[in-house]
Amino acid sequence: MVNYVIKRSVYGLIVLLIMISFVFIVMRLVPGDVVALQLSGAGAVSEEQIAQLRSELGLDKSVWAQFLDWTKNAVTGDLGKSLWSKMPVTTLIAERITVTLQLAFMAITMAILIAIPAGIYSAMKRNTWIDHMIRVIAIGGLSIPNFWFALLLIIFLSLFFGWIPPLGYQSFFSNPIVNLQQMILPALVLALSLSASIVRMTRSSLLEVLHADFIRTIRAKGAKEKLVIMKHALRNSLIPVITLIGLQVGFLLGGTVIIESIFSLPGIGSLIFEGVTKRDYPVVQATVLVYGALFMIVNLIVDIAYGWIDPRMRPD
Amino acid sequence: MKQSNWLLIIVALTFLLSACSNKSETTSGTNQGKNGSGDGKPKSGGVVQILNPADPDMLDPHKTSSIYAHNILGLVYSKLVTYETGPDVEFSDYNIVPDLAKDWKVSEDGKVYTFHLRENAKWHNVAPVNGRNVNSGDVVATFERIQSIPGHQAYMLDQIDKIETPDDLTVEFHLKQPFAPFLSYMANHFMWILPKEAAEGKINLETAAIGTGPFVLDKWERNVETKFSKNPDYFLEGLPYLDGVNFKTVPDEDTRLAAFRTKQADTTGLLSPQQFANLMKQDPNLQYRETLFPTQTQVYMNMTRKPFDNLKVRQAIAMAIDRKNAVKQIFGNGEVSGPVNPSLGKWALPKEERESLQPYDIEQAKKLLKEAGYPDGFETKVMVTDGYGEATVRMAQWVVEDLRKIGIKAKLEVVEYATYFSQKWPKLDYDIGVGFQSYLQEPDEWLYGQLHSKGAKNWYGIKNPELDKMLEEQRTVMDEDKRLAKILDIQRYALKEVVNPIPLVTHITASPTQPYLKNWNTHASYGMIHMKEVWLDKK
Amino acid sequence: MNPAPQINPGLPNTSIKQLSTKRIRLRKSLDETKRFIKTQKIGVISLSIIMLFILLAAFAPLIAPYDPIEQDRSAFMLAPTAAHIMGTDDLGRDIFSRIIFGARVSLLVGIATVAISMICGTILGVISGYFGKVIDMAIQRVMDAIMAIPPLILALFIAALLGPAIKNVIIALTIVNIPHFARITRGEMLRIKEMNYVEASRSAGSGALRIIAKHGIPNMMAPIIVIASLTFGQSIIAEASLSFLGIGTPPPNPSWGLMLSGASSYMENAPWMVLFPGLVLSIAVLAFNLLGDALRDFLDPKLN
Amino acid sequence: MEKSTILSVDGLKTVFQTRHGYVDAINDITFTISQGETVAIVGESGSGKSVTALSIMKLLESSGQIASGQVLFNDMNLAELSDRKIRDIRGKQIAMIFQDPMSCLDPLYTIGDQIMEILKIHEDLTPAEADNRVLELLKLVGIPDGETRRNSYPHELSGGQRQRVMIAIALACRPNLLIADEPTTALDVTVQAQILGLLKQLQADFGTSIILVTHDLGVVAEMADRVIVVYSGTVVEQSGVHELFSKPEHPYTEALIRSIPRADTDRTAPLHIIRGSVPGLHEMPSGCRFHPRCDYATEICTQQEPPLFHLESDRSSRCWMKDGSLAKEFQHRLNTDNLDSRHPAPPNDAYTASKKEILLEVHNMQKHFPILKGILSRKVGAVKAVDGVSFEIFKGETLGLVGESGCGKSTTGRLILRLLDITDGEVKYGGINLAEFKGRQLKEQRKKMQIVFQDPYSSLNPRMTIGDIISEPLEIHRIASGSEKIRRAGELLEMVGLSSKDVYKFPHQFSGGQRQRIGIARALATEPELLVCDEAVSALDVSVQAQILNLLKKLQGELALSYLFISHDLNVVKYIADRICVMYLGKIVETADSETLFTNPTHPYTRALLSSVPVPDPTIKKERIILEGDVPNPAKPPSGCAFHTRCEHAKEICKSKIPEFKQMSLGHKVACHLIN
Repeated sequence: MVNYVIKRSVYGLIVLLIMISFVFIVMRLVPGDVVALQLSGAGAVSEEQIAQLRSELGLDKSVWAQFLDWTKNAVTGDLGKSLWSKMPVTTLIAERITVTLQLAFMAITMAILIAIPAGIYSAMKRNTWIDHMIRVIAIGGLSIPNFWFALLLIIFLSLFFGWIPPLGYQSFFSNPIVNLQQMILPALVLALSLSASIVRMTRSSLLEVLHADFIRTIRAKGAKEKLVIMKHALRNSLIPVITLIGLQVGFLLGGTVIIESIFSLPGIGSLIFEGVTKRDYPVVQATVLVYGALFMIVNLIVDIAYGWIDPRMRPD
Repeated sequence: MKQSNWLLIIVALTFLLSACSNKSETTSGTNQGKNGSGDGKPKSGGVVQILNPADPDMLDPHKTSSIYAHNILGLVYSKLVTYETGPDVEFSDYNIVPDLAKDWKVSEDGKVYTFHLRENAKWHNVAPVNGRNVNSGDVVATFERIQSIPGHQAYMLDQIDKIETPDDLTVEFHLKQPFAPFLSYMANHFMWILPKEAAEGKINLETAAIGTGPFVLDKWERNVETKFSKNPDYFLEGLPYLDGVNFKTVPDEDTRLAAFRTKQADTTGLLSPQQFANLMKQDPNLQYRETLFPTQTQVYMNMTRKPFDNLKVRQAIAMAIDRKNAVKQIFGNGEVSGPVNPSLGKWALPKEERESLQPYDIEQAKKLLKEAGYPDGFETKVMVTDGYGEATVRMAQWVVEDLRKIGIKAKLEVVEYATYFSQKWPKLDYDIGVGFQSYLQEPDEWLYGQLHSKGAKNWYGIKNPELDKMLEEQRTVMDEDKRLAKILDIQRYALKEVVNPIPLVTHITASPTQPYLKNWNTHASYGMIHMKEVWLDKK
Repeated sequence: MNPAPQINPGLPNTSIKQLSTKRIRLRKSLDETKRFIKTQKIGVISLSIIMLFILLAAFAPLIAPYDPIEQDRSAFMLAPTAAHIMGTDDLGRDIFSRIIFGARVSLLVGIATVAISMICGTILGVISGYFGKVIDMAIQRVMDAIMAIPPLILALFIAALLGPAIKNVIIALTIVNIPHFARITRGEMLRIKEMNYVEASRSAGSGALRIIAKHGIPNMMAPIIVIASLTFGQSIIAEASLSFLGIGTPPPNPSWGLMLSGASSYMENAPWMVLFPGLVLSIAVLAFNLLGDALRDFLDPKLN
Repeated sequence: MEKSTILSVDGLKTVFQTRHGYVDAINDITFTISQGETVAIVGESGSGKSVTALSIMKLLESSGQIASGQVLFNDMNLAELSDRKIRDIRGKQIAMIFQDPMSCLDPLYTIGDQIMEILKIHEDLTPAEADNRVLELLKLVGIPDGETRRNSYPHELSGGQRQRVMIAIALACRPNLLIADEPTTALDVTVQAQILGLLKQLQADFGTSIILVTHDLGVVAEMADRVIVVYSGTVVEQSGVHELFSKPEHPYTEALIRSIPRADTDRTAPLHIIRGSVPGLHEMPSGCRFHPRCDYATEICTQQEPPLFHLESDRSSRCWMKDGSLAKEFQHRLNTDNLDSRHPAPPNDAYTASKKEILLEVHNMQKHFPILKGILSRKVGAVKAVDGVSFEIFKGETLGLVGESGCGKSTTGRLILRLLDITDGEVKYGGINLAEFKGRQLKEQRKKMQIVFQDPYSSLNPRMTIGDIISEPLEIHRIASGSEKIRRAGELLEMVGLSSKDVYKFPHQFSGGQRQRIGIARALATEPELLVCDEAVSALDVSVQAQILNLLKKLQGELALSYLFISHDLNVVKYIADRICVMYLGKIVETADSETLFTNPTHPYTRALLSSVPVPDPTIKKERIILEGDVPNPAKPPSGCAFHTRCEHAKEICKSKIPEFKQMSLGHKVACHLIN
């Protein structure tokens, strides 16, 4: 098991390295210069001053040298400082990551809690009107852009109920009630499209498992349908569902960028966008790194969950 | 979360100086609104809730030019001099009044400025300054720091020869030559006076702000909330009224509006005319203040490229644009602007003159084009960035449509902000551009900066020796009226002979506040310098 | 079957033969089409909707009553009337015309994204699956690296760096979608590689190129088509999301996403500015999703 | 012998809903089973035998339902029972075991859990009692060490053990009736012998009645008391097992029995065949369903469906011939057709006539698949799929390669064709080491050797027309293109007994047997000298299998082909092969010509293997050598003689020393220490 995790981590590091080199190089290739941006309003800035700022920001070296420096520091846990706020990037991310994590966690949990029962129900009531309804809602959920849904939600809530979630993010530990008031709607919006795909996957996967030979064995034992589905069919149909969740986490994390902004949540989503437009290289690099690492951790969890569900997939 | 909201941290235009005031009826055209009356005795207490579209990167006033940073800093710091605010003062009145300096004196030759500091000015009671008195050493340390850091503010001080401190409460600035804008520059938001401990590095200016202003910074929770509490030792007796001010970061415009509607905020920023109308419909008791925007939309042309080197072409373009309808449709309300933005009050040309010098005349425009040798127009590109928000992009689309009417086939090119600002505009890599200028506060910045052949922001290729001479001359005229006459002349000259950049419109923004928010006398400069007088009329 | 061999009475001549090979394929696809129409009612409906959008896009200049960019300075934000059946927007442009022309942008983004990422992804996936070993390792790690960045974040990163332009949106979404195709096609190639008909072909002496082209790709078209159809819908949403962030389709191009994202502040005053683009966008995405579902059912050998 | 009837099925009809409407899967199935009796339901694929089994228990998929008829069990009509009531019967009174024990056990739960589950459903036991019962059951079905084994997951067990677990589950509640649906089809013969033995033993101990569903007449002969022969969803004959084999009363039964190659089948004569193939549910012929394939069919057979005629001694047959009034008509047909003469023997003397010229020589061939592990994919071992194999193939002969699954026989075939690369050793073709062939040369060489696969479905590219499939080798080698190519493809199709018009069809339009013919046609396209037939008839119904075997023989005669015939079915190999190699765990343990091997098997493994094969003749009761345990893991083969772990004669030397290949007589070699 430990070996397995180590092996996965090594792969993960390789992937992260490829990812970060891509980000590192692309950002420096495209037009747009952070020094020019920072001095944009000033106008009368001498060449020396530009050079001074450039060297202060560590941008006077070659891209290759910068990359080596950055990688070396990154290994020691130092992801550099923001070129704009001068704050250590790790601090910036630490301040915000809990928000994104909580949001993602809540969204995934809600999606699972809504979607898996709905998927089971839909499969059991196959081809009835309730099955059709669940399927229509599910596919509808995939067809509405979530920023759109979020905006309509905010506008309607404020217009018709005179209420929107309280502003000024509070962490769960400092004020759980306010925190939940703030998080539940955005999590719901994010959960929408995720649960749509989970419902569909649960349904089709369950239906497929219900055709498997061993289900016949269990029925031949005289088992009730509830036992057949809840104990055997469901667990057997979970693998593709979990795979899907692992993949969809990427979409979900991407969605946080917009949703965090609409609901004024200080997550890492906006950090990267701001970083890209302001050419704040260390911030973007670190944020991408964090997203990559998150994705990998999620998929490691997914892999471990595979083993937990299916003894055949347990690493020796 | 339109992209603008993040980008504006740099040039910060969308954020409408959350302006609204209970101004008295003496307003002129620039400053109208339905005001909750400012009568009644100010009450102390209460906390004002303000929404910011974005949070500053850092708080060092000399390393950031973000309006969000300076608005926060304005509550904490003081300048030597500042602009007047109050019920009788207009948003765009640039009356210089004492701040940290109780008075000042200009020498006969205009080369020495002497400031006398207040005896009762104390630093906030926070380590390491712990409420000690302000002295001239702090001022010198501050200015030396400004001069040592590359940035927007350095050029304002490039006329200073030396700074002297005859005693603890006196500071003398010796200039290389007479320099009329100097006092305005001293009132500029970059000139916040810091304790010398800060210059010595004992305070981390990137995250902390310890000053002499009406409020003390309690907590800066990045991207969430910034909290201020009343400074009990503020040098102006009885001020401030408020117990505190809270800024919250809310990036999305619709969410900000929703928050205001649901009373989670006491004021809200930029609104479209429709949004404003809806708000008023919903709650007729709302106050609002209409103010001229501190900068204007301009169309600028690259004079190093043909055919824009041709004055007649530029004149034709200027005449082709339907400014009045544009400002009405895109911004709801506003004025035709001039080379100096009308928000600078008397320094701008009078409204009638701006309009008469810049007529909307398609026939004449076509004729001019024909004379210039382009009877069938020409093809060109109009550059715009979405970094300023959607309104600018809409304005650019408007301009493109107008140009089409006189035969100029212009293709709109939306440019990414970083590229726009570091590659395109300053490097003159464009044909025509539509954009904003920064919130410039001094006519010299508007004119010398943009029009002088060596101007810091002359990114248009303007080279006009006669104009250069006029621009240099006005800087040395110490008499305000005489300088004003010259400034107005320069503007008339520019509108007739240069026609680049073409001023389009300055819009009027209506920003609502909750009825109980009193003395909300905003000013066009950065720093929310009116906050010290604001009070809340509620229990 | 009678196992006794008979002497071949001779076969018809060349040209007829060649023709009938084509005809037989044509007939097969006709049969398939008939079967699709018979068994996939929802698929047919969504396909018709998509066809409608394609027609709208193709004949936009003929159908649209107005120029989608031209501003009518006397018709700002008009509610729907006979002259403007979906009303006009804040610059006096006819929304109906913009929606019709917007189909061009949305479909262009969808088609280009799907086509390019499908081609690149399939090539990478097939190479990866067929050759395995180091090549597979290298391609897979790069794909993993792309997939590890959340799709919208990656699209945002690329589009924001490159600036707002339809071309850049397509580049960004293409890069995002390549790994999806690469994954599927790699898996399919691994599966097909083990098929006996591939072994038969190899034992007959065919090389990699032939196996991939003749046996590999034709047999993985079903999952590719399904993924393509779903990707199409997702691309339309992604384009709208990027436009919402201000890094999507630049004005004045009429794009559904742009119309949708720019109009939210007019929700109360001019709901038609928000409603129609949103509706059209969702219907289009829904149609592609439903088509993907129908194709999945149709092409799934288990259900045949 | 008369015992009480416990189940009686009467006129059972089950229909399935398909896209084309309802189709009959079974129709008018009638039979009874008595206490302690074993009734076999036998038929080819698609005959409805499994549907019959599932209908009794009402375990059909949701698209299937019983349309009419009754299933009487203890005076209850199961066909009309509510779901709740029939659940009480399932597992408790009637139990079922299925074909593939891998897919029939839930892979996610331990076997102990799955045995326990049925006890929990039907019996009210304390946990301790239930635990004991689980251990008892495991012991009963021959799984030793139950205490630890109960915690195993299905995938950790061998096929045989899994089937034992299935039996344990089935017998957990001591049911009166056990329905076994192809219980040994997925197993190797040696394991099949174990399982059949176990079933017999348990039946003797508990007196359980068994309905045995199978396609294997050998298994029928071995196990059944009575036999129900089903064809196309209906019973065609019902009879005691001895009577059935000695005097089949239905032409189908007769043809079926005659078409199976047996140990005593004449190798030089072609097999009797049943022409055509089992009709699909949608293309059911009118009249007697068998008439299109029947040699005796007359007018009435094509028009009217015959009833089940009851004959003497409890037998019945669904054939018009049994209708006394029609006897004359059939007499005519019986007289005019001499069955054997209708299919003249193909000239099959290519091998004997040849001068024993070596075509292919394999010397000490090895194939090790590395086992990779850890972060850096270190090689930690190897699966020795083929571990030093030597043999030769003469021109024009058929070399049979037999062995149980996983013994490396298929790998051997692929190594010869260079579809896999050899780890060590050499393969010489026409005297040249194949490894020396590169590029163009290899491509040329490939023309000479082709392969025919087992699975007729995956061996044809479903997206290509038959013409394209067959002519692909021609295109690759630029032998023909355009119309010439298509013409050649047509010729090849005719050669394998299909129509040249089929070039424009797609694979899905053909039956399994036809596809196999297409596969053969493709293999013949480059006019090869050697065909590797990898289980080429294993997936086919017996009636079709005979057609293909005959075809292969005929082609060999016509084209002077050499075959490497890989199969697990000893009788088939015996029939087609001139010489046979027996493989066990990657090694050849015995080689001999086929007569010698069957009459004088020498290696203990060969002997066990031969004795395990059920003979389709209930009169023969042969002494059976039942091998214990399973084939060891090829990644960790036993030391010395790989067979020693299962060999009842094993001595010390067998554990330590690898036996040499010793010549017994001309062409008969054995690798065993016990032979001197």
